[in-house]
Amino acid sequence: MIDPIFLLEAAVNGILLSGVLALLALGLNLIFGVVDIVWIAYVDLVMVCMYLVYFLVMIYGWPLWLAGLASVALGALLGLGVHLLIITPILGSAPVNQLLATGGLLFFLQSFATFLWTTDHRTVRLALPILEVGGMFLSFVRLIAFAISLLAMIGLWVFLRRTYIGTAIRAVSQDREAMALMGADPQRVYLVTSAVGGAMAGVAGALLIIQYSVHPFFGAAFGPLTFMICVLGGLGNMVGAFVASVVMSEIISIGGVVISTEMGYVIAFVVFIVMMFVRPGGLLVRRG
Amino acid sequence: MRTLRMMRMLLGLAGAAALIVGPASRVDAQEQTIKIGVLYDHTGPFSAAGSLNCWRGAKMMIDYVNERGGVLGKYKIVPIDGDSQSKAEVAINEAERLLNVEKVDILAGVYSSAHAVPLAEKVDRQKKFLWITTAISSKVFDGRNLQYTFRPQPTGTQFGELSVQYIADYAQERLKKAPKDLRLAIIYEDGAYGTDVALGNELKAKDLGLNVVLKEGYSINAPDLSSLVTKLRAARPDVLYHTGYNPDISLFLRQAKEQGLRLRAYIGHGAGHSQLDKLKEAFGKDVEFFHTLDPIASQLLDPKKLRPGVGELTAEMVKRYKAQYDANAPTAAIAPHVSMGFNNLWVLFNDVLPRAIQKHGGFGPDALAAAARETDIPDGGTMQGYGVKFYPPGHRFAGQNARAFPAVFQIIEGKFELVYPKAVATAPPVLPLPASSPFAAR
Amino acid sequence: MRPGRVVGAALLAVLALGPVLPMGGMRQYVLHVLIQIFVWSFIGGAWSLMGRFGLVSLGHGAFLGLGAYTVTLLWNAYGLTPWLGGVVAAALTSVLALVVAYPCSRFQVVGHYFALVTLAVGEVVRLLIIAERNWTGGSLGLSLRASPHDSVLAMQFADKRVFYYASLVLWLAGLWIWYRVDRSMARAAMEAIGEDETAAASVGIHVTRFKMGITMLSASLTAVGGVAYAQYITYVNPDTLAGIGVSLRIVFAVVLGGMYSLLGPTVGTALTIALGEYLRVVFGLRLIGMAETIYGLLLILFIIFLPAGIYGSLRDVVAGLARPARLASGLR
Amino acid sequence: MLELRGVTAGYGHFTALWDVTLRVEAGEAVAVVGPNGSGKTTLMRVISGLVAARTGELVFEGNSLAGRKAHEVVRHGIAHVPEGRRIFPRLSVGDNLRMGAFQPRARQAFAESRARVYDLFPVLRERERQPAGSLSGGEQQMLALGRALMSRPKLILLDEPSMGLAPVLVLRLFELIRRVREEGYTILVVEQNVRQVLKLVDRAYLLEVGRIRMEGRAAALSEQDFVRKAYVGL
Repeated sequence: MIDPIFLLEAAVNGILLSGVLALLALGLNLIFGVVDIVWIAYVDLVMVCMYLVYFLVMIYGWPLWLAGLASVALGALLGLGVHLLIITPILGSAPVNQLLATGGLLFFLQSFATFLWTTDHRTVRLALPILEVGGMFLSFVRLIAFAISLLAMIGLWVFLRRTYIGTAIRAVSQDREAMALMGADPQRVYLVTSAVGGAMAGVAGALLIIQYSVHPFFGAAFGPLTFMICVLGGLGNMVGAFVASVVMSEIISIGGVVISTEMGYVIAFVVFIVMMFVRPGGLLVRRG
Repeated sequence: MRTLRMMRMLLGLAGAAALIVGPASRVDAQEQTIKIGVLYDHTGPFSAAGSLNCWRGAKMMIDYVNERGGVLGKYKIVPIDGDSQSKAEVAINEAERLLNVEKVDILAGVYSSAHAVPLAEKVDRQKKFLWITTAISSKVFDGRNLQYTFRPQPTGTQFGELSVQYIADYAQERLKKAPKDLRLAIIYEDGAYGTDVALGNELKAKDLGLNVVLKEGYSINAPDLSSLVTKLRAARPDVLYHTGYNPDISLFLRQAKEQGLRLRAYIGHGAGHSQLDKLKEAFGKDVEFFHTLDPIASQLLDPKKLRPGVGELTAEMVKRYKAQYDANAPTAAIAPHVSMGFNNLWVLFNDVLPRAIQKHGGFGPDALAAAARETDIPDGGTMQGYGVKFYPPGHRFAGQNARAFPAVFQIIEGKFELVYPKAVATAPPVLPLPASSPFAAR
Repeated sequence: MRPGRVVGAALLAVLALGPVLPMGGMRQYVLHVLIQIFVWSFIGGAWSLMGRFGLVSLGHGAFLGLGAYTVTLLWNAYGLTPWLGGVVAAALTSVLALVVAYPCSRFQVVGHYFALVTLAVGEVVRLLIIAERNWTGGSLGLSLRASPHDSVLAMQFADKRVFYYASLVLWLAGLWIWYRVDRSMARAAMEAIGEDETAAASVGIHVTRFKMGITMLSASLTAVGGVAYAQYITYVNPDTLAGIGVSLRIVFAVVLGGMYSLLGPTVGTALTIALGEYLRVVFGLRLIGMAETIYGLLLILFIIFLPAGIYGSLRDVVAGLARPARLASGLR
Repeated sequence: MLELRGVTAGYGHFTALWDVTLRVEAGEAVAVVGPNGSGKTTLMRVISGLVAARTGELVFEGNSLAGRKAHEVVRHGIAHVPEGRRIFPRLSVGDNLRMGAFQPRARQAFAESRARVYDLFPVLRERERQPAGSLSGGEQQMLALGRALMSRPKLILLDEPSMGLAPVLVLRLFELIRRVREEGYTILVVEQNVRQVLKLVDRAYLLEVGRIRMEGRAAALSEQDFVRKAYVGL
């Protein structure tokens, strides 16, 4: 039997992991919810942003915060680019084609990154303190990531609920055609959405590069989990995505300690599948 | 006597088969070029994890031989490169292409044990010659009685056994505990490589009566290893045995540090743990006093302990590596993978091929296999210190080099120092982890 | 119709004679690539049985892996012949398909949601294979225990030509099944479901039953494809036979070729495999990563500009030239 | 005010409208009636720019609308209340109205427009903070109408406003539309409820299988077999 203190530690680790997952899920969920297309390559955009921060900080010696801002800008640009070049031509296609076009982008980004930067994994080394609380250790970096993802969640919530363009984004996600009849160009709303979603990828990139090594296949480890968190949270529902991140991370973390690392993920995925049947609208929405 | 008759019979059978397959190699012999398929991973995660360095070593050796007029002064080596892309199915496709389209006489290389296991079986069935420079899993040979596959490289199980022996030897003296009172934890990537090393750890620990408190595998693609760290903390090991590639060990070390994992010794086994530059880039001084096991990176060996002439080759390798790939690399930091590619091909070009041509009439698979079986290089006869003598057909590990051995290295003052076996050691080990290490037990 | 039949017969004849055609030294390699094309086309065809009715599965890796592992484990541990093992594998896979598809149908999990649920199923199977490493070999994978000599019972042959003909037959069988399903009574019904679920339900079609049937058929055929692949490669591995990578690969090939036509999956599979091999050989070690980059780029371009798939689009163009009137009536 | 000449339109290979010519004068209320599938909705979508006309001319107040996208057409002063109301169910009533005034000119006059809509439909003021999806069918139709008014249109296109409403509500709805009309808006309405709609409008067109079959003043038409034809579709 495992010592309860370590279960507690696992729970805390779960919370910290949820910060990482929420960062990845929030932007994707915005895009997924509004444009109704799963960007399979979303985490690979994050990967590109991570490379940017790496190069700016380690090679050109920029301060991290400035590199982070650059990463946000690059993310927004990438979001715009993906929407204009890939999503726009296939808006009317069958869902499977939409899924696969972004899947092709995934292949493209992974191999182009290999081509440009080789498969070396790169790390930004950052000496941040580690907090020790009652025999447990908390990584400062992860705490920051968690705090920023919490802020991002609140920020996006306010953006969608309290601003005019945010409301328009929600309206488009509910009925694209009706919003066109109001005089809104859906394409422009989509562009704003993709840019904001892309900027979130930039935020995620800046925070992940100080926790993980970046390499061209970075996206593979997180991709599937990120999609599932979006759906579990409810499309376009920022609070839901955050809650889903916490739920999935806790299952992964505690399951990993009690059984084994893989079984933690197995349980998380099974929970996802079952939740799809029980609460298809997301964790926070009752069937009905 | 009996083995001899059996060998002759096998050779006859194989010869007959070779006639059916086609007399390609005999034609090539007249042209005096030897085509060699060089199969490594140039893309995908394995390439940065050491495969590329192996290829560099192999490439430098081929250039070296050709510059000196080729094998026996007249057979030029024509390398044909293949890229396994870090995927087993691509490795198989590339092997098919190299063997059947490019018609290479020899297939050499193979970084990943996950590729070597299926490849060896398939290539051997086609009765083609395979020379494995890097992949270490003992499963490549175990009980399969391969006839055309040879590997001068030590096996993973040997890695695992040696590292446990090392700790057992120093337990009382340095760790102030009887070996049986030590708590060992074994974690490993669950591919061919990690599994094999971990098995060696476990077997040796059992053998010596050491106490393994945790043995757990993980997948190299796991996005988070914090639960593994928590489990380790709960198990309170003195010594951690870890076998992994690179992004995964970086992730593990980072999370281990963040979560306050405390140890008295940390022992990695090659691959990611041997990439000093990567480790230092990510962790700086934190990796000081970590161990790794590998066949000895040639430049770390004292040339005086080797056979005459071998030391000069090492100097050649270092010179070429700096000229072609990394002018600023400290000599000691050149990864052992470079040596594996360089040295193990040297054994092929310098020992096996000449004998095959002079004594067995060419460099078809059978001539090569016959020549390889006669290889008998004493200890100290290669750049990595070990000798070469392959287990004979019928042996459980037929084709594996019986004389290969790895060695234990420790990062001391930012450099790899050879600390075990004691006979070849260049420095005494630092055990337990001193208090300056963030991982040191308090 | 007649010229089509002649072309088909000629093509078949060429394929049947494949192993004896003069190819110089390329034979072994060409056969190797063709065997892969046949097996993966068969699997792609199995996928398209579901895909064309709007059931876009990203979890066929699960069926593939379950099939391949079942047979390999049964053979390695109990020496059970793959012929029987294959039946067990297909049965197990059908059960898994049922367990997933029934609630999906019952709770109306469709579209992206269906894709993501199946994706999760694929991951669950892959991770279970890895987690149960003590008997599945984990990420290391599993080698098929070699039989001492060629054996029909063990389905192991040293000569590629045997596998070539076996996979050719498998592929033809796949086409035949596809054709039968296409022609059967279920066709109209299923298409109605693809268009509009409530409308189909209201005209009295038992939606759930049809969905179950087609899903189980698709899954068990995929398992058979997995068995064939494992027997040929003699090695199974969770990353090549389960999980997202392989699932996406199947879907890509089929959508690229066109999932609404008999030969679409084959055209797509042949093209992706040939393209992958070609680019790798052409680029070799120059411009590392470029080959795959071009591959990804081509996939995107094909999907944007040929949404009905290569074969599908081509056929539309030909049909459009021949009978423009019929097309108009085909659409609402 | 609005004039269509020889408009043909459809989806893909299918043609839904054949050579339609139609005219709406300023201040008029005009109905288009016809059986299911006769192309009425397509006609509305062509005018509002959701479907592009293949041939023919569309002129609104002297400006050609040909090739304009839906969001551009709104700026010319045409508001389209689509079939099935199409309100934003998870937005509040107030936000729905705010979205109605999306285009800059309308946004400036937002407060004034909203006051007018609330005067017309007081129930919407009471429900301002509720999600629109929680409204009853009749209230949702009011919201759809109110939302259309927020864009300060000159011409309102109403597509099947009575669809899905109980008969008693239909009467009330037509009463509301009459009041909207009295505010000075020009209206083009598509309806299956021929008897009621003919009481509301000045003129009407009969559309059948994509072609205009009949046209005339409402008062004259209602006495012919027009009604029967529209129902049965002969």
